[in-house]
Amino acid sequence: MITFDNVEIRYGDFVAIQNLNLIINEGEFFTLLGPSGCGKTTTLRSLVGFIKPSQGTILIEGVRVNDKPVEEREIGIVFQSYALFPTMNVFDNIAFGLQLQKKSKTLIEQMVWEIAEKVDLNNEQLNKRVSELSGGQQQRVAIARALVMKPKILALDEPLSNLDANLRGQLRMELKRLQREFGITTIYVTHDQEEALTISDRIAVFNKGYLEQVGTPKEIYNESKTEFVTNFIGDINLLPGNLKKELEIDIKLQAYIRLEKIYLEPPHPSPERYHKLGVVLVEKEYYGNLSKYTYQYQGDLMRSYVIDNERNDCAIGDHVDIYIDKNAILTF
Amino acid sequence: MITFDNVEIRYGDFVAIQNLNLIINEGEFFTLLGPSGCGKTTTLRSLVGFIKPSQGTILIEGVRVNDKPVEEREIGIVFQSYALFPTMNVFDNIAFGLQLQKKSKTLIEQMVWEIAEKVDLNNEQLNKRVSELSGGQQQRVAIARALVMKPKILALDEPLSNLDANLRGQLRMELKRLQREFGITTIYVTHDQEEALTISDRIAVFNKGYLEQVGTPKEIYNESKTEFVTNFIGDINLLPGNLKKELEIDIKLQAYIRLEKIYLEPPHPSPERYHKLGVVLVEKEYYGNLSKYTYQYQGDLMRSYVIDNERNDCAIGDHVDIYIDKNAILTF
Amino acid sequence: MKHIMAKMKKVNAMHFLFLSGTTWLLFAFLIFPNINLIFETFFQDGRFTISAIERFMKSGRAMRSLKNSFILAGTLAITVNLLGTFIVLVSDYFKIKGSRFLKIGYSSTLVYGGIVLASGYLFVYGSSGVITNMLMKIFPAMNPHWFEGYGAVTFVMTFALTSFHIIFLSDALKNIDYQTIEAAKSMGASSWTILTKVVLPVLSPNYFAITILIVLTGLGATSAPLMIGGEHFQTINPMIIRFSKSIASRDIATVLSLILGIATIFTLFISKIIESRYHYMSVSKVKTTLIKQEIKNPAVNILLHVSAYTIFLIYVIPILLIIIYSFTDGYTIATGNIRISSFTLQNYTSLLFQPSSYKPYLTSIVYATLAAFMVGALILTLARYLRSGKSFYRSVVDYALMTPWLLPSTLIAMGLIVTYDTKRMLLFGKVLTGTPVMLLVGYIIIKIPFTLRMTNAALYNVDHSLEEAAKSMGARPFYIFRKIVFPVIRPFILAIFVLNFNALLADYDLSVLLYHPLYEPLGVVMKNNAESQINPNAQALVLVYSVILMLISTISLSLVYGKQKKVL
Amino acid sequence: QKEGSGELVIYSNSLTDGRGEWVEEKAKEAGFTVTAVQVGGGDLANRLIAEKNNPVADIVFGLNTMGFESLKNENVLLEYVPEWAGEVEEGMNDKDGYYHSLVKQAILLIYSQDVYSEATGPQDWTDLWENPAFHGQYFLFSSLSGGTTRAVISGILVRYLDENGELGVSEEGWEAVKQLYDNGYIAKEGEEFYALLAEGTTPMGQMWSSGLAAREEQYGVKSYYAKPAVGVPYVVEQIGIIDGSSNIDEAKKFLDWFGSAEVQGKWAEEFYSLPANKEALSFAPEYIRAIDESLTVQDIDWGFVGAHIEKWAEKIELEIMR
Ligand SMILES: Nc1ncnc2c1ncn2[C@@H]1O[C@H](COP(=O)(O)OP(=O)(O)OP(=O)(O)O)[C@@H](O)[C@H]1O
Ligand SMILES: Nc1ncnc2c1ncn2[C@@H]1O[C@H](COP(=O)(O)OP(=O)(O)OP(=O)(O)O)[C@@H](O)[C@H]1O
Ligand SMILES: [Fe+3]
Ligand SMILES: [Mg+2]
Ligand SMILES: [Mg+2]
Repeated sequence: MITFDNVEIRYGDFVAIQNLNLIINEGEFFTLLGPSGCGKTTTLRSLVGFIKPSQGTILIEGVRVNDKPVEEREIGIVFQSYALFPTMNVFDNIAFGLQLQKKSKTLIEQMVWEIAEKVDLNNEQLNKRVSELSGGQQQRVAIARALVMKPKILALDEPLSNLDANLRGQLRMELKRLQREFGITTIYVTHDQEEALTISDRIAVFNKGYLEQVGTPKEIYNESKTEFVTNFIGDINLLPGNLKKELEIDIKLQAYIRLEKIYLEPPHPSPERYHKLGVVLVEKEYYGNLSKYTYQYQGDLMRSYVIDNERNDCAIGDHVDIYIDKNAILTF
Repeated sequence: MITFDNVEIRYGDFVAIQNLNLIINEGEFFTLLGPSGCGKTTTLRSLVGFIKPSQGTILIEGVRVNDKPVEEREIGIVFQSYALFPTMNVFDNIAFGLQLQKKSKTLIEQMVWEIAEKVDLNNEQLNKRVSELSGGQQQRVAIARALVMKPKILALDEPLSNLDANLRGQLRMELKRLQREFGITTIYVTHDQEEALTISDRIAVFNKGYLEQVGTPKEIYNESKTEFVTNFIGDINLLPGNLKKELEIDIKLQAYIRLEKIYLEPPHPSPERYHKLGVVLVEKEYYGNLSKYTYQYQGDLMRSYVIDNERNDCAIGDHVDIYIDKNAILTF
Repeated sequence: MKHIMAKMKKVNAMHFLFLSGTTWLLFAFLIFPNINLIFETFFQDGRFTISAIERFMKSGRAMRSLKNSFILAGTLAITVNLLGTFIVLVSDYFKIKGSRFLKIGYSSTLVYGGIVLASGYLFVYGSSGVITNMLMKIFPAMNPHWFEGYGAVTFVMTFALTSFHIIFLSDALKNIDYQTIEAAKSMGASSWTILTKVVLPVLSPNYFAITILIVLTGLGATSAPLMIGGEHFQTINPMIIRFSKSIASRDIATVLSLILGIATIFTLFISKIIESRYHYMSVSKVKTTLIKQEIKNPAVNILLHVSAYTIFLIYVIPILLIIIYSFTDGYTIATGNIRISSFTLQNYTSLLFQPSSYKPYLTSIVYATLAAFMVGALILTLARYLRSGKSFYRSVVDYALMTPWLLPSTLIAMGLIVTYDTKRMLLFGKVLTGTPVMLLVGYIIIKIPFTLRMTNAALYNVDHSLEEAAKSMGARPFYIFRKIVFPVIRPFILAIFVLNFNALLADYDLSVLLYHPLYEPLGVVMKNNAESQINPNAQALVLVYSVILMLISTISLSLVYGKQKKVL
Repeated sequence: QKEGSGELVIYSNSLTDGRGEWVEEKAKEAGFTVTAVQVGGGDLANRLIAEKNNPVADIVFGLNTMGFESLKNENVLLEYVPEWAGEVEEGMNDKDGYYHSLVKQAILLIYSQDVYSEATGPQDWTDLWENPAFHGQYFLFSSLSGGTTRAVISGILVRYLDENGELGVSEEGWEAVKQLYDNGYIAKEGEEFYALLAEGTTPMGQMWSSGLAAREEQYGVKSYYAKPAVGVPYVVEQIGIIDGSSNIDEAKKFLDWFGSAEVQGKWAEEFYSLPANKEALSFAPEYIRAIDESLTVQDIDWGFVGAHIEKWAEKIELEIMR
């Protein structure tokens, strides 16, 4: 169990993290999420021991670690900027930690090959210098270097940011597998909301140094506690004033509805729950597996997701009806 | 217009790009897409002039540039590794190019502030050293530094990889705006298929140094020319043998269908186009705006996307019917 | 289209101009004057002769000295690197109490060297030195000349040569990506492992450059062996200097010098090969700055503190004694017996209040500044060109720039005088001999190889991708250099400038042959005063001059580094 | 730059301790415009030889006969016999008229009065190695670049001249020099002879006559000097005009003036030297004249020595010294 108790972290005068209270359970896959510059990396670095909190306590398994040196915390880390050893080749970078543990040469080789395969690095690449790798390959070396150690706690700072979807999916699975198999507590930093929702047991959303909300992916997504979280996680429509009036929502509140809670096809189960709205389709944005439609409603714009568009044969300029799930409206 | 004519690029003995023929039109937003290590950065760097092709010709506006020095090509570039100047603060990093052009001090300040606002950097951050920024902030400095120059050609190497969805969306819009407003030819490297599909005029998909396919997003997605592209762009189901028999597809061919071409709800327009299949729902993966369902069909697994799941009230273990769009099956 | 063509032409013309300019410089000042001299050695009266080689092979003394020079160079390559690494780690890597203060002491060798440094150590360990006197009281049977020979020379020179480390490693340390240290730590690496596996390998290019300079200085050792080597440990360079001044024996000096020069260039060649194998490129995105490392183990910590301060004392005591002795008379200096009555201000008053005494300082400061600046600028340009790619011409230039290492400065001076005492096309019909420019040219020439090696080492610290970034924004090479490269290497370049400046300030061997009668440089004045036939206090004057020189050097250093702090 | 300007540039190794200023000042009074340039002994000849195609200097003085011999051999000098040539002691001036003598200096073997009496001290250089009691007791320099050392060595080697011997010296002569170096104390750089003499570490060694008094006072030690039967070597500082000078007439006038008994007398008075000009001798300090008078001049053919000394020095440094 990892506990942040009233932690404040500063860079000189600049307060990067304020009043952080957070508990991460053993074996959990825990994600730190938030906009760029909100303090995710800072939080991670304080846990690993690279920065000392200016206030508060960090506990690992009940033991205060504020002053415990990095090398005794046994936390594997993948740096946002990789921090690969430039003077070593790829193999040696990955083997570095194992060599420290004085493992036998054959064992080290076997372990490195195994992990290299997992992150899709081949033998030729293992013998290259790290500067001869592509950006994504370097990132994979950084991941391999941390994973090969099978640490109790794994801290990953945007580890997949330079990889394509397939590889990312594959590595996410690998991370999940490791976490489950060895009970590794994983603290995962990502800028990718979708990734966070898919992979995490729980998510902490940060904003400008403050922790906004902690919860399971569904809680975060469907029961966003703050306006910031609502806006940050997934795309959302801010309900226009006219619509608020129509739906009898207090005009002083901000009301939101997620894009996927607006339907193009008429709903069957409980029609009274849905509010029908006549709109004009003004834009279709193509995302491959789905499209984002933008509609005009009395001068305001509303958007919704539509899976594939061949079946929805409406064209731009068409008058269409959309159905808004009233239960899904969030107000602040 | 940029032309790669039979270009080969080597690092020592290693051939990173083979036999590349590619034309990028003026004012186009052109994306290089492909798995990590396929040669995207290499292609970009050869265009900018950091590497010389070992064979073939690169032409910009019809002029061979193989031997033209970098500083005369007037290509703005965002490096995958940022390459920020560590001895300067953020402001000076962004202002560097403008100072080169001997712009007046007030003009430079104005331009820097303008672009800084666009990439969401505030005044305090402008005065920091680059090493005092978070990863995403550094990336934004790199973007600002290139954009502020409004070059004729803009080469961006995974410029948004460390940014959250909102910021990414915002910057994508900004990039599009610049491209349209000033007719900037943009060559964009990304690992993110979705991003590529949304933002690009055309996409080139690379694999292991080869160009697999060039085309508009829709062409790439819906008319993938090779098995590799099919698999690489978006998630896809490989049709199991039983189903191929059932659909009377040559058993020797590989047949694919995209996840969004399988429907849970019965289709209305042309039912004869859809093949109905009785399956068991075995897994629901949560992606926020949509979910990925996995079904079992005679021992094989099939997946489909479902927007929001409250309306599809089936539970794991339920027997359900799914509808496969026969027109959407791709065979190789 | 036309203007692009014009631009291309302009670039080509510039390139051509640069290349021909370089070729001309090399030929006119390095190759032509020196090759003449080397030829004369082997062609006397038009016939090829190896008499010089025979004469020197016959000499047991010369062979022994030569061997000693190589032994010394080899030893120093190890000892200096060890000590240098230690002091740099103590002052800039580990958390040591008072490290800033310690560093000042460790840097003392930046401001003095040669004879003065050796005398300083003799004041401590020599037959009438402070330590020796103390030891003699405890062990009366002890040999007062215990501080002599190979060990003593190695000891003194080891301490003297660590200035390279102070300059290069300290600043190179700051260029390490601190996150790699953090990464290693998080994997449980000990301080020692981090140091040896992560930190030092990154510094290897700097080590190569430093080691070459150590080997070179070791081969060329003069003062320390002369003063401390005793009968059994003399080295070859004093002999070279001595013979280069004798018309009849100049050929031997040339041969010996060539042997050293070739050995140096060979070392360079070897190290270039090794270097290319260890060559690496930075992969960090944005480097984070180094934070001083704490030493966890209390025993090691205490040990480190004790050794750090002991070594500090070894550094500073000689310099303190020099300052003290500079206030005493020649008798005290020669015998080491300090009494109250020994002290006098006369040394200073006689030097400082002489009517014409300030002019040589001015002359030398101007010459040294000009030369250090010009050689710095010239070599920076050439070094950047040399590193910009690979070609046969570049290798030729690289090695041609080493020619001043092939000959002692006396012979370089002679070569210059003899070559440029008539109007030559090579110099557009100008005569240099007898003009004030001559000394400047000489100063620049002898500082070329050193400056080139140091500058090369400095350039290793520049991340290539930064240059690319600047280029892509249309920056011209010079602009890139000014804005991107120079800020990174500035501390090194300034240090090189100061080292050159300090060395030239007191140069004698070259100056005495080249100086213009109206502009007498300091080195010549010093030597004249020191060789006074009637003033028995000449020894004291040497110390006074040295103290004044140290003062000037310290001022120039603090000017340079004082400014530095604000930037980085 | 000074084409016929009348300004004279004088190179000398003997301008320290205020001599340079003295020369410039006195010359000015006499109507000359002079720049006096001090260049150390060994380097002076080198500089002059290197510059001979385009000389900077008009006049050189201060080098001893050996030095001037090599200048003469390298064709650096212009033949000119000054008015006072006849006033100089016999055998000191160049027979061919290229250089003429200003100051002479006796090169002495001195020994400390604290250790030896005139009876127990060495009587000649040969005693140093022949008498085992003196072994390790005398001070020698490790290099033969100095004028005094060269005079001493010449003084020994000329006793063994042999046309068939190596470099004109017999086997026996080389053996003698070897004995000298084998049994002496070879100094390290920076060691002061007088300090060691005062301490008693090396109570014997070489000294030039006019340097004696100041050092004895400084170190508080008295010494005797040997008076060999063959005499002692005298080094003589010479003066000459540089061939190619652009002010030849002025240079000649300067030479006539500077070497005259009057100027040399004042010089001797001011700088404790022993003039070669017999008529100026009386101005020299008493103690120096006393030394001079107590000694006989060793008969040395400086022309021969000048032609060989470089090679001798080389051989000794390379082969004889350990
Ligand atoms: N300097 C180099 N020396 C040798 N091989 C290199 C060098 N740089 C890149 N490579 C290799 O060339 C191939 C293409 O590299 P490139 O950087 O173009 O990939 P990329 O498509 O940009 O990948 P990523 O998405 O991971 O950044 C890779 O396999 C890489 O290992
Ligand atoms: N060394 C430093 N000195 C001063 N301020 C810093 C330093 N490092 C980070 N900051 C600031 O602290 C804040 C939080 O930084 P942090 O690196 O934790 O952000 P992050 O959440 O990881 O962002 P990103 O997603 O962009 O990596 C940022 O505003 C950043 O500018
Ligand atoms: Fe044009
Ligand atoms: Mg971060
Ligand atoms: Mg790349």
